[in-house]
Amino acid sequence: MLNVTNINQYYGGSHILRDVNLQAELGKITVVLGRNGVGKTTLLKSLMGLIPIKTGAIEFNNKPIQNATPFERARAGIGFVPQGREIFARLTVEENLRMGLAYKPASTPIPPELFELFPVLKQMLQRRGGDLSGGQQQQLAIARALAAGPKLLMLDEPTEGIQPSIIKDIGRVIRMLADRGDMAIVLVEQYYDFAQELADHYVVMERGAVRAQGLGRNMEADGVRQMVAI
Amino acid sequence: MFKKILLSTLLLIAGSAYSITAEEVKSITIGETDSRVEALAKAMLAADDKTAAFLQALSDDAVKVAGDKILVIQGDKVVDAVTQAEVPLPDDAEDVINNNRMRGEIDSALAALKLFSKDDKVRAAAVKQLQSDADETKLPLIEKALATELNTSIKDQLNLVRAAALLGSADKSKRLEAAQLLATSGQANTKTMLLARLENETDAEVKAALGAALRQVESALAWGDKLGALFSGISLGSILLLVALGLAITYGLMGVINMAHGELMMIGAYATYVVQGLFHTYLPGAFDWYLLAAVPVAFMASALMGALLERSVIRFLYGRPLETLLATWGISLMLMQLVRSVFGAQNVGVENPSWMSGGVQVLGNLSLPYNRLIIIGFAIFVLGSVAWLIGRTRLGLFVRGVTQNRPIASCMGVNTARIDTYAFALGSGIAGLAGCALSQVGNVGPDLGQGYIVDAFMVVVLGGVGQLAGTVYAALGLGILNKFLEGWAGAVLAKIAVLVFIIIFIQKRPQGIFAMKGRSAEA
Amino acid sequence: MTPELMEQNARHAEAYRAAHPSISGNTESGGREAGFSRLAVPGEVDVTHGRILYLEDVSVSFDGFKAINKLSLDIAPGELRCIIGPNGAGKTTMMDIITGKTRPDEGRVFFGSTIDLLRYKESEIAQMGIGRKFQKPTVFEQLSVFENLELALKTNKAVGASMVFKLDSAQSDRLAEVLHTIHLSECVSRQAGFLSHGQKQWLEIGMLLMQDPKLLLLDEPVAGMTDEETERTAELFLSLKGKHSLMVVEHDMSFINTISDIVTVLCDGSVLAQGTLAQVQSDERVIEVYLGR
Amino acid sequence: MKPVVSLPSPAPLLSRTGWAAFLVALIVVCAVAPVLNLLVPAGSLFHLSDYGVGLVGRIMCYAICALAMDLIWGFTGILSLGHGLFFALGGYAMGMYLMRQIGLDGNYKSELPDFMVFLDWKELPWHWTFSDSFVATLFLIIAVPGIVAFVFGYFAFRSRIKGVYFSIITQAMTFAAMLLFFRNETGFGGNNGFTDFKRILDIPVATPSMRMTLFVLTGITLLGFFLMARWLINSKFGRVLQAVRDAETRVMFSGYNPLGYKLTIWTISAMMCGVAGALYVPQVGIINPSEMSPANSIEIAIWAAVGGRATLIGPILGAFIVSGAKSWLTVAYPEFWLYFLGALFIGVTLFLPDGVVGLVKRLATTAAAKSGDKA
Amino acid sequence: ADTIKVGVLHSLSGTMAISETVLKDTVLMAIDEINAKGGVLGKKLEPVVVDPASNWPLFAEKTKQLLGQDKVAVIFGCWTSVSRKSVLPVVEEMNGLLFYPVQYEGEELSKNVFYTGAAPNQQAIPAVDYLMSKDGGAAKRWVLLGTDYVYPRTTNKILRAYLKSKGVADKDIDEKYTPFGHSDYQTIVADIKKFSAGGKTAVVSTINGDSNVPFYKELGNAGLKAKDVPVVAFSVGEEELRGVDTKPLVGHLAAWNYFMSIKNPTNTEFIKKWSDYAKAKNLPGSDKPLTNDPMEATYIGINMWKQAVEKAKSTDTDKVIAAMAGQTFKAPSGIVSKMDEKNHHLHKSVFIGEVKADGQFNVVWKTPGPVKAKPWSPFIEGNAGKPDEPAKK
Ligand SMILES: Nc1ncnc2c1ncn2[C@@H]1O[C@H](COP(=O)(O)OP(=O)(O)OP(=O)(O)O)[C@@H](O)[C@H]1O
Ligand SMILES: Nc1ncnc2c1ncn2[C@@H]1O[C@H](COP(=O)(O)OP(=O)(O)OP(=O)(O)O)[C@@H](O)[C@H]1O
Ligand SMILES: NC(N)=O
Ligand SMILES: [Mg+2]
Ligand SMILES: [Mg+2]
Repeated sequence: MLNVTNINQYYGGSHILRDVNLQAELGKITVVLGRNGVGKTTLLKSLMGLIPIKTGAIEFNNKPIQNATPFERARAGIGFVPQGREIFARLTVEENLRMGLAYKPASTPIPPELFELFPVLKQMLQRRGGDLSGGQQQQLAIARALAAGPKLLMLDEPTEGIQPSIIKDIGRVIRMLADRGDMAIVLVEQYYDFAQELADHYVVMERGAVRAQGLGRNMEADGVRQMVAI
Repeated sequence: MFKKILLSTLLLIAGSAYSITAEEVKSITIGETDSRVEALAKAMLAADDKTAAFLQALSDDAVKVAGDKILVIQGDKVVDAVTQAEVPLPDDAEDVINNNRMRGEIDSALAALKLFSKDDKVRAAAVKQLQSDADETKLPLIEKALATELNTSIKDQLNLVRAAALLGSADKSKRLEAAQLLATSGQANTKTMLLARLENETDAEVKAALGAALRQVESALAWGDKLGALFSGISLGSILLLVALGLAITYGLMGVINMAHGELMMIGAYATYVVQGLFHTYLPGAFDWYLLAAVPVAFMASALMGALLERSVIRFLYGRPLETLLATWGISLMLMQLVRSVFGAQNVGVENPSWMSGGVQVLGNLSLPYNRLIIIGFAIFVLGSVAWLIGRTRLGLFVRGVTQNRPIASCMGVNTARIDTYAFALGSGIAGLAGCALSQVGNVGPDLGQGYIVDAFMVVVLGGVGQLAGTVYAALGLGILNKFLEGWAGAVLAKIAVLVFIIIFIQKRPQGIFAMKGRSAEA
Repeated sequence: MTPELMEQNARHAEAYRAAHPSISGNTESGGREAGFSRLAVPGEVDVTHGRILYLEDVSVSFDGFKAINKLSLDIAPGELRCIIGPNGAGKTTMMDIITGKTRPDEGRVFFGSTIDLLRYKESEIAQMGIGRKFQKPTVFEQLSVFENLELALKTNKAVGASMVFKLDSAQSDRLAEVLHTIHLSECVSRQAGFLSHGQKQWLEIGMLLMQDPKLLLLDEPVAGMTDEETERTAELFLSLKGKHSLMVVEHDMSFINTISDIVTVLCDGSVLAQGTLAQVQSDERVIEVYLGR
Repeated sequence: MKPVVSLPSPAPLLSRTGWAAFLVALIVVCAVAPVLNLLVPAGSLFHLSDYGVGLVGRIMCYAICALAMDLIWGFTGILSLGHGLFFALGGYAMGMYLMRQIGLDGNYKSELPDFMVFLDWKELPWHWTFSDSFVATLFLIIAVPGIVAFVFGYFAFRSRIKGVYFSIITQAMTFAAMLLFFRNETGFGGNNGFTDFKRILDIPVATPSMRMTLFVLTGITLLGFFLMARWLINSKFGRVLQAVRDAETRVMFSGYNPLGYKLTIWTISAMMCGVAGALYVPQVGIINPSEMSPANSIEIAIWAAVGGRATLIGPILGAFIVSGAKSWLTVAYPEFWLYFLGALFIGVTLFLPDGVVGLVKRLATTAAAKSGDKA
Repeated sequence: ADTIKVGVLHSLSGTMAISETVLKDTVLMAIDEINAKGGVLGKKLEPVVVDPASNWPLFAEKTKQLLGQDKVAVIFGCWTSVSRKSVLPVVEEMNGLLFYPVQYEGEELSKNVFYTGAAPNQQAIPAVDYLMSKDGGAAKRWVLLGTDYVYPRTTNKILRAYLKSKGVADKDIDEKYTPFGHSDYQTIVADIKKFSAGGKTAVVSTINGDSNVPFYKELGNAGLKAKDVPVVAFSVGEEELRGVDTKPLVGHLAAWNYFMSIKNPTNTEFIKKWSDYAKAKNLPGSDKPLTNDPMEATYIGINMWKQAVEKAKSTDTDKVIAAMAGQTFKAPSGIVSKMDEKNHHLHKSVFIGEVKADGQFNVVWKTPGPVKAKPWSPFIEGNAGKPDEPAKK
């Protein structure tokens, strides 16, 4: 589904991503771990096209997309939950969700499952996104990314600031989406237990490079916990 | 309107020979004003349709003098006023010059003659004309007209005229009657007449009656004044609204401190001028409707210019609002100079179509000019369209989304570049519409925009940036406040007071009338 | 308030506490009124009745939505209080109220027994010794890490003083120490805006440490940190406890588990439950609304 | 435990090259220019014409305004669209004194300024009370803009008026003042303002040496203000200002009251403009309300932006570049100069986001990187 | 040098460009004409055009530059009084020569300036006289309406004194001002209407610049007819009416010393020259070339200067000033215009014109002959006994 080869990324003079390789498959969850500042967010932003990569290739659905604009990538079926929520503060919850449907026909309804998943959004449909509490905003951001039914879902620390019961729900949802088999998922996560529980594959990053990767069930055995700790 | 009808009726009779003598024609046309007036009065004693036709020609500036010949222009023909023979126009033919006094005399003479027209409208206009210069000499005429008049509303008016004429009568009872009659007239000039009479009146009883009449008239006038002030406030508000609406999009929503907004209005106004010129040349018959064609053209002209600016300059500046101030300032300088190079530094003339000139008389002293009424309607129309576009359509949603968070909107699949261009073009197009409207009330010149840009920003900011409803309240509020203050403090102090008001108001509401509250405001 | 005065008061308070060991953080105060007859001493937080922060019947609503509903809560000096609760329970709003950002519709908020916080502005509240870390990290993006910390430093913050301010050696030692604590020693001159999310979190905590407040309000301090860093943060907080009072809002239960004494559960704008973590974790209502099954 | 962390040492007021450049500037202003103007004969290639002196003198006044604007906009993030008012107030304060110095040499040979005679005023209005004293005038030049700014700023900052809201009310402020000063009743000469000055301190203004004195004075003031601004910005005070610009809430929660900081820099900035205005008036020979027109204030912001915000030297350069270009172009291309100027503004924003100084810095770093590569 | 430099100091941008641009072109036209005839003293004239951009201090600076750097022999320039006041100290100090072509408020007399526009007694007073006459409508009440600056204020002050001397009471005079660029005249027009209900009223308008169009548009739409309430303007000429639909304004008046519609051979030639020039240079608006009073004043000015230079056989300022006294020139207005021997102002005929539907003016009244300017109006206190010539330096 997604095939990333040797991408390099810079901020001004500093080298942030170094020859990163990454794959994501339909029905599988790929978890990216790493300490603060190793470049996880940068990686996702590069995949989304928000920052153009210097070198390397990104293939999605067997097509190269490294030169596509973010909206072309979104239309190709990549959904993104950015770090720090980034909801549209002055749009209502409903409008935020409609933005998630931007490239669908205007008449497309907001999928009702979203409200089953995040009931609070239904209650607050007319409230401005910016007025929601942090956790509510995070839920909204996930719902927004799901609204259009992407083929690849990328989540940047989606559990940040969310209450435990909903984290569990989110975990269940991610699992369920993966198990349906029509979506590939890339999950950036710091919350180790959560990550381990979901990972089909894992990737550990360090200083902008991939330090280790493997199967999710081997995470503990491969010593991933220690890798992210040091 | 009525002039046209009048003209056609007059043209019918114009074919026949004039009964007024050559001498009369000459002495009415040439000479010192005093002697001309005298001659006119004399001719009126035996006036008929022919006299009327000649006077009408005089009044229409269609009479020329060549040597000792008096010529009348009738469409393409030139005829000798006396012999009615068609003659070529001599090179040395000069216009007859009527000064205001002469014009007044001719018009009231014409009015007197028209009192017996078959057309109700012509008669009504004639009566109205007589109102302003009724005196006892016209009394026989008025009585004669009264005797034959059947239309009740004209008759009422005639009675007022008669009363006005009687006001100067030597007969006390007539004066009393006149005073009572005049009390019901809400006309401003009635007040003049009553005042003038009051000054000369010696009889106590009449004086009292005059005083009472005056009070009644004055209170009727006071109403007109109040409503008039309110109307001008609303009208000014509607202009401010039009001027600010485009800015509410480019600045309020998109965050571009668009100093070239005024120049985009100017482009709309010049587009209107160009359309007017095209109609003049190619569609003179439909000239009156040029404005309808100008509206979409003005919109498109400014919208295209806006799109061009957005693509070439503005798009590099999103997220750097203060930089947009600098760049758009540069753009505004260039656009102004461009217009100077193309159209010249002077103002250009944009005419009101005939259906926009004049106004409806609501009260004696309150007439609402059509151009203002139409602009108010136009402002409401534009406002409605913008509100619908922004609040109810996907384009509006995308515009708001994109302007709040451009990268994330693009991650949602929105083609942000295109939306930006559309939005900026839309805001610019609305500026063009404002310019089109302004061309009907103000001047069209390279500086047009400069005069409104400060006001436009005040309105948007006072309303609360990004708040369409606030913009509406601010525009109307400022308009009415300004006009209310102007009424008793004069234009200069009123303007200062309004500015001070804005400063103080913002202290109370640091985010404008419709402040966004809560966290979302900070985000 | 001059720095001398502040220090003097701090010393005074410490001496007082040393001399009266009986006045510990666990004293049940019997309400703020216990200290009612005392005079307010400027710059000094009167904690003699055993409470450093005291909220009583506080309510606030936004456009009719009651975000905080008759909330009452108090914290003892030196206590580390954990606050948990569902998203939207009102935790952040409560902090907004304490720090003067939001005015409550009703209720009372006292710092110590004499300082009515509702009467002060944000900056005054901060100067009195309440520091806050925001849920979304907020640092001075265009200044360097060093300058961020320097600005936070506890000194006289009046205009005139800041014009002539010079870092003395004690202060620079303190700065270096904090830099070390927050793992940003290598980024001293880096512009704060270029830090990663987690680094900004740390920087903000560092600024709080520089401020040396009596009461720290921490809104989700470990969000976005790795487990290891979470542990380090926990250690840090535990070391602060006693000298400072802390109020920590978190959703990370293992983190709460490491640091907590008493946990307060907020829900729908008021206290749902309070007790040790074990106690609240077994509370059915807490499981229902917050922890999940 | 004493961790080893190398803390950046506090920046010096000026670097060595900085001091050197400063000295050169000082010498040029105080020695070279006077010599070239007064001592080199008019025909010589090196002669600095009176016109040149006047032009540079005037631009230096603008540069002070740009510097003042930079303090409030560049460093504190508060865009003022009303600085022209402070400039004009300083100018008017000076102008009143100059009007009084005309004495009996006016058209109407009266103690009163001509326009007052003309308006049938029998005595000086109250606000002219101290205008005959030079010392009082010096005080007023600073105090009037200062007080106006302080009062306005106090209320505005207290109400937490921010961003464009602030910008717009400053614009309203200067616009209202302009209309007020236009009125003859206000007592400042209406639209004509003050002109036809004769003397300062009883010395004729229209002499080469007086012109040079004013020039040197302006240059020294500019350099002095530059040092002052530099000092302010390098102090912690300056950093708080920048912090206010980045995250005002954080500043408050760090225990600073932004009101005091904003108000201080705002007032200082206004006073600087006042001084600039006072120096400007005797050099150009006129002060009238058009100085308060909103466009003039916008222009001040533009100088700062063109040169490079938050750099101190940038705005000074910006004032020179923009005004210099304007002066030259209005003669060289009287019909087209607005195209050039407009293009300059657009070009700077598009290609030099950090202004001219940003460009210089960028070039310098690339050059350094290149030479580094070689080494 | 084999050319004589002539400075042209008119705003080509900013608010005054609207009025001043044509004056620049008029000077250039006259220079072309003079050069075509062999120049002055055998030398060609070389125009130095600068743009002071409607910025008053810039006027002074540009003057310094023209006189100091470019060494021009004479400057033609300025429109607003404030620009002239700004330039004045510079021309005096540098002993330059300025020709100022616009009607103004007087109260000034400088050795270095020649005023070729009207002083108040050459425009305002005759206009008021006319309106008080029977032909003018025998006005009893007066609205003095102007833009809030010195020229209107002064003019109105003089007029008020004059009207009072004619027995008009204060309550019958209403003085009103609007700010520069004022664009909404609804209230003002309504007020005029109201005021005029108290007796035969005339309006004297000293509205300047951009405000005229909205004012006249409002007047037209509010139905205030010239024969009811005539408006006489001192700053509205052919060029200003270009931007207005004049049909509703027929009969309103303007007082000037020149109208384009004046019929005489000199004027016909002048108009033709201008049209040809405008067409040849493809000036904007050349499809409808218009001439107006300040253009005529400019034209007279430059020609008289040429004659004076030839008489003095030098461009030396003092010699030219001396030679200017008593110069005459056959003016397009139809008279032989004479520079006063002493007071640096032209003797001018005054014309009152009524607006015609085509934007031109019908001359309805004129003074029997040229009127000598009184820069120091006797209606202003303290002016009595002022010398009628510039003070010697
Ligand atoms: N705009 C920027 N300019 C320069 N450097 C940046 C910028 N944004 C991030 N960085 C740097 O790039 C590195 C990677 O940042 P990134 O945000 O990708 O980290 P991360 O792995 O997502 O960290 P976290 O877990 O804290 O979110 C960090 O060292 C950060 O300081
Ligand atoms: N300005 C506002 N307008 C409307 N509703 C608001 C506003 N501020 C807060 N709220 C609402 O008040 C409630 C409490 O918000 P708060 O941010 O305090 O929650 P929280 O406990 O901090 O949640 P989280 O754990 O998700 O951060 C939420 O439902 C939120 O939507
Ligand atoms: N002199 C004038 N019209 O300002
Ligand atoms: Mg990250
Ligand atoms: Mg929260």
